[in-house]
Amino acid sequence: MLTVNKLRKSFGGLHAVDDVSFKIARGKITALIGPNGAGKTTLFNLISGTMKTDGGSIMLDADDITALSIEERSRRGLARSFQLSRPFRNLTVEDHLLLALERDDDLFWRNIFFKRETKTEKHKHLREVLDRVSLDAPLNKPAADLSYGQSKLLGIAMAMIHPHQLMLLDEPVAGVNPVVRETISHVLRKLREQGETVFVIEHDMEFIMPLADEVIVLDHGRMIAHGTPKEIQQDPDTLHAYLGAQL
Amino acid sequence: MIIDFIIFLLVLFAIYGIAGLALNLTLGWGGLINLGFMGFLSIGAYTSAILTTEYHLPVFVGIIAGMILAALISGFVGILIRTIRGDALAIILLGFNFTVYAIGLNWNSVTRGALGIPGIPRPEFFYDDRRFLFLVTILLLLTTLFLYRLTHSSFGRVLGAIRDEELHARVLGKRMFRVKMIVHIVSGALAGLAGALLAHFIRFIDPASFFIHQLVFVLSMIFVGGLASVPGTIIGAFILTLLPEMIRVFVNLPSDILGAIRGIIFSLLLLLVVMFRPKGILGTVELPSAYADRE
Amino acid sequence: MKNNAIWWIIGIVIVVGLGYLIFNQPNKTNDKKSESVATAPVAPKVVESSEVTIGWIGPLTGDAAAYGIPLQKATMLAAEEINAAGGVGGKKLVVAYEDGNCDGKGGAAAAQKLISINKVQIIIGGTCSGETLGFTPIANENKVVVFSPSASSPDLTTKGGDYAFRFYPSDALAGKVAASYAMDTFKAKKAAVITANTDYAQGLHRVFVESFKNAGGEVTVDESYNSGTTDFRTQALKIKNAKVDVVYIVVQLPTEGIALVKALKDQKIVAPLLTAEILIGREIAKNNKDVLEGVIGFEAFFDEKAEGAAKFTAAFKAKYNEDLAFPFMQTIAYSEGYLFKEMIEKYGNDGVKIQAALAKLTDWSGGGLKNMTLDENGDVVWKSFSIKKITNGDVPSIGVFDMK
Amino acid sequence: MDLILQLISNVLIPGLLFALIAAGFSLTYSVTRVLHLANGGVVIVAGYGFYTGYSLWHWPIWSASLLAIAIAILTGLFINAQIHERMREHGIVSAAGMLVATISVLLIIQNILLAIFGSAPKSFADLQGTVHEFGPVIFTDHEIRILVLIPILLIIFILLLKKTKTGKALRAVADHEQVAEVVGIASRKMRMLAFGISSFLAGIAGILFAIEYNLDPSMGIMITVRMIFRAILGGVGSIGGAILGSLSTETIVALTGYYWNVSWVDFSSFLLTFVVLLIRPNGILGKKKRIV
Repeated sequence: MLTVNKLRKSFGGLHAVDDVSFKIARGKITALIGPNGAGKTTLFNLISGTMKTDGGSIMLDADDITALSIEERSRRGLARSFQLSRPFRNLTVEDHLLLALERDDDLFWRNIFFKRETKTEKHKHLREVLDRVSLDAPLNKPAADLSYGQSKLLGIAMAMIHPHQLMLLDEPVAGVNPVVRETISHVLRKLREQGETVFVIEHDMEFIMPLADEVIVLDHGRMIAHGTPKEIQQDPDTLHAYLGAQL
Repeated sequence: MIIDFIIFLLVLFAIYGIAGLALNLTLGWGGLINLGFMGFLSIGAYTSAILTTEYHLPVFVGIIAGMILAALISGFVGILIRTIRGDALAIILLGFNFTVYAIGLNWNSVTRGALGIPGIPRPEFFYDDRRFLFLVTILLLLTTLFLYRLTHSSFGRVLGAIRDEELHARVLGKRMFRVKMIVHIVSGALAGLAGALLAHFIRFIDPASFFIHQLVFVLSMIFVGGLASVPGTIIGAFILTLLPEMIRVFVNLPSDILGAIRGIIFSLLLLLVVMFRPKGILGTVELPSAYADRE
Repeated sequence: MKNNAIWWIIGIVIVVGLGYLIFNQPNKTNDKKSESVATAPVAPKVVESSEVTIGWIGPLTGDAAAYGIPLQKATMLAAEEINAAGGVGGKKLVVAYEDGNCDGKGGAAAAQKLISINKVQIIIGGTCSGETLGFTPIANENKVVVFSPSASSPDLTTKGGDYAFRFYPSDALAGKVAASYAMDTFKAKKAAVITANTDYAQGLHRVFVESFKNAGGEVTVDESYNSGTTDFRTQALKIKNAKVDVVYIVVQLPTEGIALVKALKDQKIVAPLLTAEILIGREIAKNNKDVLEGVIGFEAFFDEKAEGAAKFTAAFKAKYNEDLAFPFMQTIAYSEGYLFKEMIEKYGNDGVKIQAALAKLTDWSGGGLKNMTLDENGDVVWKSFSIKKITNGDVPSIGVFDMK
Repeated sequence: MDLILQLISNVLIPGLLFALIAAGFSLTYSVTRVLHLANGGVVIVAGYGFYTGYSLWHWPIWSASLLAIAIAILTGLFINAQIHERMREHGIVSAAGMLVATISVLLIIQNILLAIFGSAPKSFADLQGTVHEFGPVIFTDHEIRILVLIPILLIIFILLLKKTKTGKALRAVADHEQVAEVVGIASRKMRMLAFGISSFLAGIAGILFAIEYNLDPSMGIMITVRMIFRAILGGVGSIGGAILGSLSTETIVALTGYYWNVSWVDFSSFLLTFVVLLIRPNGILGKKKRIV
């Protein structure tokens, strides 16, 4: 599904991502773990295009997306949520979901002359997605009024509703209360059942280890381990990297 | 008769209403602080004035040519400022305003420089003020309808997303540059239309008619009326065009500091609105914070 | 969908209503075409009342207020004196002052208000050419006389229509005078011209360059600076290196003029400095004695010592305790009050009759002016210009230059 | 060779004056993120303060200058306290809103000065002094004052920022306000201090400007516009940038003025800023946060 080959990115002298290569299989949940500053979010930025690579290539199924812009990669089926969820301050929950769902909403002529979309069946679909992440906020509620946990759920709902082949989730449970944490783990299980391919950055070991099919460990920008959760838990390099990790 | 003066003011209100909607499209809906806005009005006005006085083309050809040229230049500027962000962008667009002012002032062979262009003809069929009012009211209604549909459609939603969080909008696959270009071109065209109509209504233009003071006038219209609000812009245009002229009717103490006092009242009103009611009367939008791209 | 329908209905109602209201009126096109069509009712003749109202338009805000306010004071003084001496045919003369803020739109708004609300038949003003050109079309259509005390652009009378007049010389004359004076008195072969980028200054600049070249001279430096420029050291250097025989300076704002002359003097430029009216204003010369020493200025000849003009200068000093900032322009603004007093007494407050009388005005004297004649365009045929040289703060006239 | 020397001398006088004004502007921008367009108004307020002291009340130069500087500082602090701080408290911090607010303040200042002092120009011919020749280059007494005074002021100002404790505190707030708060720096006090210093510089520049170029109320806008372009060119937020930006813009102005035509001076200086910004979006020396 996603093949990353000899990816490099450095800021001045610091090698944030140093010669990383791995493959992500379709229909599996792959976790990306590593101590702070290991380059996890940088790797995500390189894949989603928000940062330019210094070397190496990224392939989504057959096409090489290394040179594509953020928009192009997203339209090729890459959905992403943000670590610090950043809702659109002046838009409502419904707007957010419609933005994620629609592909040709930025066309000019179509919007001037064609009738605007019929509300009813769209609403049903949006409501259904919100229920899947059990976010009970009304559709016309301004996103700025959502709580931190709710905006995290909204971020995931947008990633789900966005037509995609691969979902990149950046620390979905960072700083959320236990109830929301439970909901998100429930959502991830359902995603796997539906054969979705999910690539998750997460610090919370208790949360991610039972869920993940495969785990990639990053340390100082280099990939030091890649395997099933059980292998990773005994892997000497990972333990060394975390230095008495709480495993 | 007082009605003639009222009609005169209503024509100005309609023209500045169109200009206000054009500026609100870029500032209120698009989040782009377009301080070079008067430059596009000036391009529309001068194109139409030169074509109708020098080359004696019919007025409507002049107005449409003014719109097209203003739209093209606005698109070109959109491409140029693609990589500049934040406050530097606002200042550079202010610089664009100066560029158009300097060219208007010094390209004597074409724009007659500081002497301006007198004797700009009015359209045959809409010659006197009342018929001209009818023409501009129709154009204002069309612009309002057009902008209402544009901003209340999914295009408007995408534009709002780009205004609030540019990066997040791109991650959702919205083609930001295309959308921004469309906004530049549409806003440029409408500004060109307003400029051309003003030229044909007043029948005389010079570079000074499109300078900083007029920019502050249009800015205060949309800040008082309301950012990103079609009815708000119309109300803002109504208040700002009629109010100062009404003061002129009822208050005419011939003291020599009257002018300065009027200037103070005008800027004070704008300052108070921006400080205490940043959304204006009907505004719905909070523009991105000045600290947004600092963290 | 409901509220959308409502908006549509409102829109259609406005359109139909306006259409009906407007289109059953004949199309009041400009004079030439509409003679045959019954013109729209021209503003009704002034109803007999105890007052006669005339309009005044000029810049009261912005940097052009430096001209507007002094001219306003001159007209105020004239109105006061006329009313003290029994008014106009027994009626009190009221002058409605409007701020045209020196631009086309401002002038048009001010004139529209004066014509439709104060129902004036005469407007003294615009101060700036741009401002005046903004409302000459409206004045012509409403048959209202426009009389500018200071607008100098040739377009005003050539393109301003039959109802535009002025006592102030068109740029065409003042530019020629400066050029021929430079040739005759200083035998100048090479000249430098530095002008403000405004309608007034560019008008003079264009005519000076034309006549200087036709007379065989060569303009080696031709610079026009944007208003708001403060530093002229580079231009002064350029002019010094060009080693010209004479420098013609035309400024719009006195502030820039003083800074320019200072920069030229700092560069020890010895060529004579010629200029137009602005820099030889009495207040300005007095306050900048040493900077402006020796600057020669040209002003349409009007005898300041003549009893009318001297009386005005004294009365102005008494009322506002300040000297005349622009003696010539202010004297015209003052004298126009008396001109219209006579006109209204003879022909009543009627634009059409007064326009006809003004078109044939010959050898009129009044206020501070003597034997003024208007040509067919509404311009004054200025035959002679007074040459004034600033010598230690005073502006004595050193001669009169008669146009051939 | 003379020509080059003369052109350099032409660059120095306006260049240094605007360097002082733009440096103050850059300081306020980097510390408070406010585009202080009203700084041009503070400059002419100082000029008129000096005029009142020196010409109207006939005080000696020094006391008139102190009066002018005091008025300038009070105006600057008043603007910040009553407008920018208040807007921050209300949580209204949109860049567009602040920009419109500063433009309105500038226009209000100009109109107040027009109402009080009238529109006639004020000049200080007797203070300009006699002309001195240094080889091909010519300077009046006053211009020598500018050449000597402003570089010293700028050096002191930069040393103050670099070496003193308050200087470091200012730079900390400029770098990251929240972090500075955590370390115990009262960012509000620092913002007021930034406006105070900037108004002090604007005050001195106002006096020197008024004597050199005379004074009328409508000069405020043109000073502000020139100030912004010079500050942005050098890199907004960096004092060194403001000085460099001002001198390089004046060089372009002198070259365009001499070899082309003075009417295109504003246009060419704007074009320079535009081109530099396209290549380096933060200006020549500008980093996101650097002060010096």
